[in-house]
Amino acid sequence: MTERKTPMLDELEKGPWPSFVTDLKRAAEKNDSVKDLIAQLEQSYEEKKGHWKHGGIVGVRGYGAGVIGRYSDEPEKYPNIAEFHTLRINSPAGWFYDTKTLRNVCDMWEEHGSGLLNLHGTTGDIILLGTKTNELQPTFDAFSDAGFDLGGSGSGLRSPSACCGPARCEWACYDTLDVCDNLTHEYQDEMHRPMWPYKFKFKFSGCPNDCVASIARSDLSVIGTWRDTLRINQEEIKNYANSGMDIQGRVCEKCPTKALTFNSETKELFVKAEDCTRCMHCINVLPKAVRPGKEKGATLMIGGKSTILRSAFLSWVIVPFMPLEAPYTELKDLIARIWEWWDEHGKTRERIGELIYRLGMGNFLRAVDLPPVPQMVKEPRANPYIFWQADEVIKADEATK
Amino acid sequence: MTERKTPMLDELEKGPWPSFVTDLKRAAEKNDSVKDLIAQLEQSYEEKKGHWKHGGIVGVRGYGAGVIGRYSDEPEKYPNIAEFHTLRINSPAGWFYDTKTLRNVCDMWEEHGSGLLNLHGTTGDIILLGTKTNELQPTFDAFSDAGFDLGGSGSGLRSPSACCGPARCEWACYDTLDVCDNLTHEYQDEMHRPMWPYKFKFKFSGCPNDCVASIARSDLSVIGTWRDTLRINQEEIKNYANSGMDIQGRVCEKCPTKALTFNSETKELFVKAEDCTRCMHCINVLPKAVRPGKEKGATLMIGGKSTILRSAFLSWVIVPFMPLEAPYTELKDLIARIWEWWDEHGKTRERIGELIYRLGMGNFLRAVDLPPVPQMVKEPRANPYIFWQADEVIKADEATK
Amino acid sequence: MSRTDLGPPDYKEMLPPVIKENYGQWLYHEYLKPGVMKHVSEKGDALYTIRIGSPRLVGLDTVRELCDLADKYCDGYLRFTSRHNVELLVSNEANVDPLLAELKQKGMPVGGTGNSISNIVHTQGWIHCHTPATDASGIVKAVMDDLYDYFTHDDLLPARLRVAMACCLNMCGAVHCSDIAILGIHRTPPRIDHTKVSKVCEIPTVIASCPTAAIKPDPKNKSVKVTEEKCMYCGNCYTMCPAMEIMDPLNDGIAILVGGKVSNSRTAPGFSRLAIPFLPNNAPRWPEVTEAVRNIVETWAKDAKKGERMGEWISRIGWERFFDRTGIPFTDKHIDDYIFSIPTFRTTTNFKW
Amino acid sequence: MSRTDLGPPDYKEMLPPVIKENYGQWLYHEYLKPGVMKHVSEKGDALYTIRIGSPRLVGLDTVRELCDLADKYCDGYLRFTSRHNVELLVSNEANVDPLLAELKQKGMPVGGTGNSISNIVHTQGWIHCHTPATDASGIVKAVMDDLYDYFTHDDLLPARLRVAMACCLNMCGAVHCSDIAILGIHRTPPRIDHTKVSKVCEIPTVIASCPTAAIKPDPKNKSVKVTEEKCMYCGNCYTMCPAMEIMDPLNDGIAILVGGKVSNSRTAPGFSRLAIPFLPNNAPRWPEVTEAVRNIVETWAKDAKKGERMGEWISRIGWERFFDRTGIPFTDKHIDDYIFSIPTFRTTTNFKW
Repeated sequence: MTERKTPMLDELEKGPWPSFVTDLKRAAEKNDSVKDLIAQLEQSYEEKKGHWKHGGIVGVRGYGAGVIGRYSDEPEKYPNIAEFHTLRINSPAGWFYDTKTLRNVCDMWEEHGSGLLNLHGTTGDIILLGTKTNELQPTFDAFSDAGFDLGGSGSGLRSPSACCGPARCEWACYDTLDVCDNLTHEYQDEMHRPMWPYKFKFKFSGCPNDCVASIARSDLSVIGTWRDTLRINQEEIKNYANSGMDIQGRVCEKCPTKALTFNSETKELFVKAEDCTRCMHCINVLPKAVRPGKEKGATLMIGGKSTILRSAFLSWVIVPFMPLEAPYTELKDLIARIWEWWDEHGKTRERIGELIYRLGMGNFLRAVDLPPVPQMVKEPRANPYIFWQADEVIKADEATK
Repeated sequence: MTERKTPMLDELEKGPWPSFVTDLKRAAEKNDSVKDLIAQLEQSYEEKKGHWKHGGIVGVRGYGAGVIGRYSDEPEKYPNIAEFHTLRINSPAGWFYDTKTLRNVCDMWEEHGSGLLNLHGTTGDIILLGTKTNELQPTFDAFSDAGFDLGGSGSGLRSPSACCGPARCEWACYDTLDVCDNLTHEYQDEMHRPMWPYKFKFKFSGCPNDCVASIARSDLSVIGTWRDTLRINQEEIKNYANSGMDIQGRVCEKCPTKALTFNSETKELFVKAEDCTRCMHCINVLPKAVRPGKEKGATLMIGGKSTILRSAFLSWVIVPFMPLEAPYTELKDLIARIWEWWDEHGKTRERIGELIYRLGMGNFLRAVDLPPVPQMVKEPRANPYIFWQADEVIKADEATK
Repeated sequence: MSRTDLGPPDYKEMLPPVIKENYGQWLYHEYLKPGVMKHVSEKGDALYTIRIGSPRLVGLDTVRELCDLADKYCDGYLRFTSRHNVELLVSNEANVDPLLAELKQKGMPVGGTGNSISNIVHTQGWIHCHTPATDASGIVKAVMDDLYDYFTHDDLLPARLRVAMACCLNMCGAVHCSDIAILGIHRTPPRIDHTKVSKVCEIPTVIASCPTAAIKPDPKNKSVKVTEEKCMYCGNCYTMCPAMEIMDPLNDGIAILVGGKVSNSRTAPGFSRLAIPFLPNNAPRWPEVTEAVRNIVETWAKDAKKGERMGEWISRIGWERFFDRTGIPFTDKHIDDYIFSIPTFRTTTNFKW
Repeated sequence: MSRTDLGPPDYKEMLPPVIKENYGQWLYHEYLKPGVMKHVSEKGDALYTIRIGSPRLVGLDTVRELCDLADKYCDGYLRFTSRHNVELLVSNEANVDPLLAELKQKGMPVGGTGNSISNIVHTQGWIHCHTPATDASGIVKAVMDDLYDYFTHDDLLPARLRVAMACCLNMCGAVHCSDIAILGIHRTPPRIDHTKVSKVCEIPTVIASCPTAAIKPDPKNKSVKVTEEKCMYCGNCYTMCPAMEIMDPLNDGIAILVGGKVSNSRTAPGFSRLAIPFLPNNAPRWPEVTEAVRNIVETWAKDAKKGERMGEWISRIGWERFFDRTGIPFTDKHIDDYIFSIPTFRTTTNFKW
């Protein structure tokens, strides 16, 4: 094969930010598929158009998910990427690695694929980017032997992900890594053999800062919180004040419910616990002095998703507080009820949030046996279009009995 | 007829608030239809059920509106209200009356009807409550001779109404009474011969306090505003301050955009004009000291309506500022374009706001030739589902020319 | 033959002289006492307004009595407000106190200005409407009797209080943007008279009238059928078709919505939102309704900051606190499930326990 | 035969000893300098984290280089973040400066903490997606080159800045809740290959896939037809049916949305909202996009108060001022016309000129 010029992509080797083009070129030195990939990408840059065909169904034995078929739409021109499939490898919770494991990933992927990968895909998987159909099973076998498994794809559970949680964060209100790992192992079948109306995502954030965007990007968002009061270390408050921090201006005045009072004489900070909505602002600004309370757990929220189809939804509250201790029975029981209702009523490509939108929160809550609480809404309905249930009204024939 | 007992209604003669039952009983002394009305109402109170049949079509010559047919569903029991129709009489703008006129109304209604009326109906008409079919034309003739006319009903323009405006309010930013009167006369045909998809309401408020609920209750809301700066009388500010008014707390801190500054030394109040959103709060609290600016006009808003069918809408901005001087040509031209589009595209019982909801503001603005401005929205769209117009994209066949 | 399309009488001819002379030249106003306003013009002229509550539904005796008062004290001028109040327009200051004295003697309530409840805007109810779920005038009378002191005083409430009442889900009147809305509601699907449908109704129109697509053709009966679990009892079909009776004495009742307003002052106008989904139709004095309204008003009066309207108070303390403090139970009924439900859901962990 | 349903590797086995020993016992953290965090446990142990930007799409050489660094300075431990950053986990304080020196020498950017731009979350684009309207990695590279100083410094911006990029209207990734979202968009209806539709697509599914009901059956062609004025180019039909090509090099391009966030800090999470409806697809460096992003960032940086994220700033000044100050034209495109449009309309007279 003659060396192909890539004047457009070359432009993307300039500038201080690490260049994916440089990585592509280095990978191409060892792998012909990457050479074709670069050439096809240069063509996309010239034509302003993608050159991947709509996927075909490929996979590995026993799985219905985890592999995304990908084929060049000019296979004669780019024979080495005629097949260039993706494997999704379920990453360890929190994306912590030791180098032995990571080097092993490299070695395996060097042997079986393009040597290109995403660390990580937006859902959190290790994305192995590009191999041939007949390499899929050997790749899986190697990764499986090394202790890895495929992630989710299609209309099933997608690979759950978690923030670093108690491993490195003082704000984690529950063990995000353990819940993520536990549930991922529990729901292997739901991940690997898609059988639902559409995809379903879990994301686990240890506190309302929500570093894994759980509220925006997961159907069931599990976000750490606490049931009692902020813990304030008055010594450290004094230190902040003495070091010049404007506690009144930067903390109290920005408190959304004005729950904080700073005594500038004594340099003490007070919280009116019943007004605090645990937004993390004071904690974020004064990490040495203010901490979450002690009675910890999570708020469960439902429905988060991106725009397709019926608009983007942010997840909304369905359980204001649930303590989360292994084996997470209460959580798993609720998940089972949610999935059962969705599976029964959801239309094709209807996310759980869209189904609730279509059938109403009342029906959802009755089906999954959750009590309605005002924390579920920003505000109650403005219309009087209430659906009354049969047992709430008097039937004419009963009345005449 | 034997005297009928009304123990339930009698209960409503108790208590300090003026009793409609007392008024009914006094009217019944002179009018047999009111006797039947009281008896039927007592029955409704006993049975918890209305006893009016669905209206039939009744009216006066040359009109398709202004009369609401009403028939008792027990005409044999209540023969004097077998027919008990309503006439809507268009009230003078601002509901100002001299007693000569009002006494004349009384005399005419005593002759032709039940003697019961609403002052006024929620839309603003004088509601003449109850007469027989054969009295409709004579009633109308009498009122017409006295200088009155019918109001609107059905799928046409409803009687416009206005706040008291410059007649008694220092905050009126345009002549609400004159615009209301002028447009009502201009659109007599649209009021009296309904021919639209559904009703259409105008309400004219002189300032953003919106005393006639224009934003909530009219399809086209015309709300006074000003284009320049608040006028502040510093002497009166001093008087307020000296009399103990907490200007900082009650005015500045409640200013929604923090556009006001009070100098507690000099007792002067300053406004940052570019931040003021003209919400009226400071004017409401300090009426002697703060006034609207001098460059006055109105904000036009569209779509306000109650809940039926597709939820209640509050009107939204379509023209941030329009000066309003007789003969109101710019306003009338715009109204003509709005009605034309609605008439062409609206479905049966689809209010203008619902039509815009269905077809989109872009289509509406193009049709009525209004420029899009950010004042029209609280926030821009969150979805990327933009409808591109044919002249905004390149057609494949053009590109290859 | 009478003239048509004459339009309304000329408002200019019915303005009192002090208004004609100062039209557009008013400078400021002040509240002298509850129900008494003084407007002062740039020329220094003054107009005194005495605001009186009225039942809206009046007989000729009452109107003539008002005319007598206007003739005696107001040179024959008066006006009405959009909230069914009567305003006596006094240009001679010396007439104010005698007028107030006569009103007091007659038992006519003066008030409704400033931080008070104004008159209740309302609809017809059983007296003259064909789809009511309850009466309007009766409930208004009962509630205004109960809240009478809040009309005649302007120092008992944190801010103004606007109450409205509509007798069915159509929500006629401004009830959807009131501090407190009292609303008649139906709760059961229409009962179809199949023998009448094809005679008195246009079936495609009836089907199209349903906002939730609950009505389907029933060709066997030459009628329509209703998917009951989709029906939310709006009665739009009944308006189109009298053969679909929506009134149901066993189940019709009252809902209470709170926290709306139309003024742009400080905060944007907003809708009233459901507080109590159902109260029974206990004519003639609806004690459950008057008690519920009083509870909400007094909880607000006790808890709100000066100047805070109902909705501003709720917005500051949060709906979770509103339900706590009023003791009103929160139910699935409160959670919106109509077209714009999603934007009402709590999409944040920021809430109160 | 290999084992199935093994699940992911045990995270516990890959935690560095300092984390194992202090798991759940961290007390506080601080930023030592841009990209360098120190976490201190209740026991007094400390962990130093060095955050490095990465292009996300990497080859094995880069991963092995990271492993080399982790072996040399971090006892062989590292992690990745949800925003494609690499974090080197240093338990020996003495290793921090030498590591930083080596990273500098290698040209690896250290930063992304505190008031800085973090790495751009992004999708595949032309490199591996079948429906992209643009490339993702290329635009991210161009933008991050342009905003490089905002990554490596934490004192140039009022607050943190989260940028995300998705290559089509599906908005994969968290772009819908970002301070700035860069979004590939299609702008023309699908081009239907009628000869293929019946062979490769299930027609009822295709029809059902359209959220605006723009697709109807075309029995004559055994295919479907698209009501073009109803189509908003989401490409959902193409996902269901490869015979409905949605990519259009003549018209595909970029939209910019701003002001979203996911954190609950201070204010509730919210969506990014349309700022610029269309910018051309000028590969390889998309100068219009980098300039537009820089303009928004710098207008915000200049105008916002300390601690104000993009959306908080816009919320304070109002969208009318946002368009003024950035000089971005407001168009009909900005006004929502999808399902939840009504709640985005300005239903108050409270706005700025």
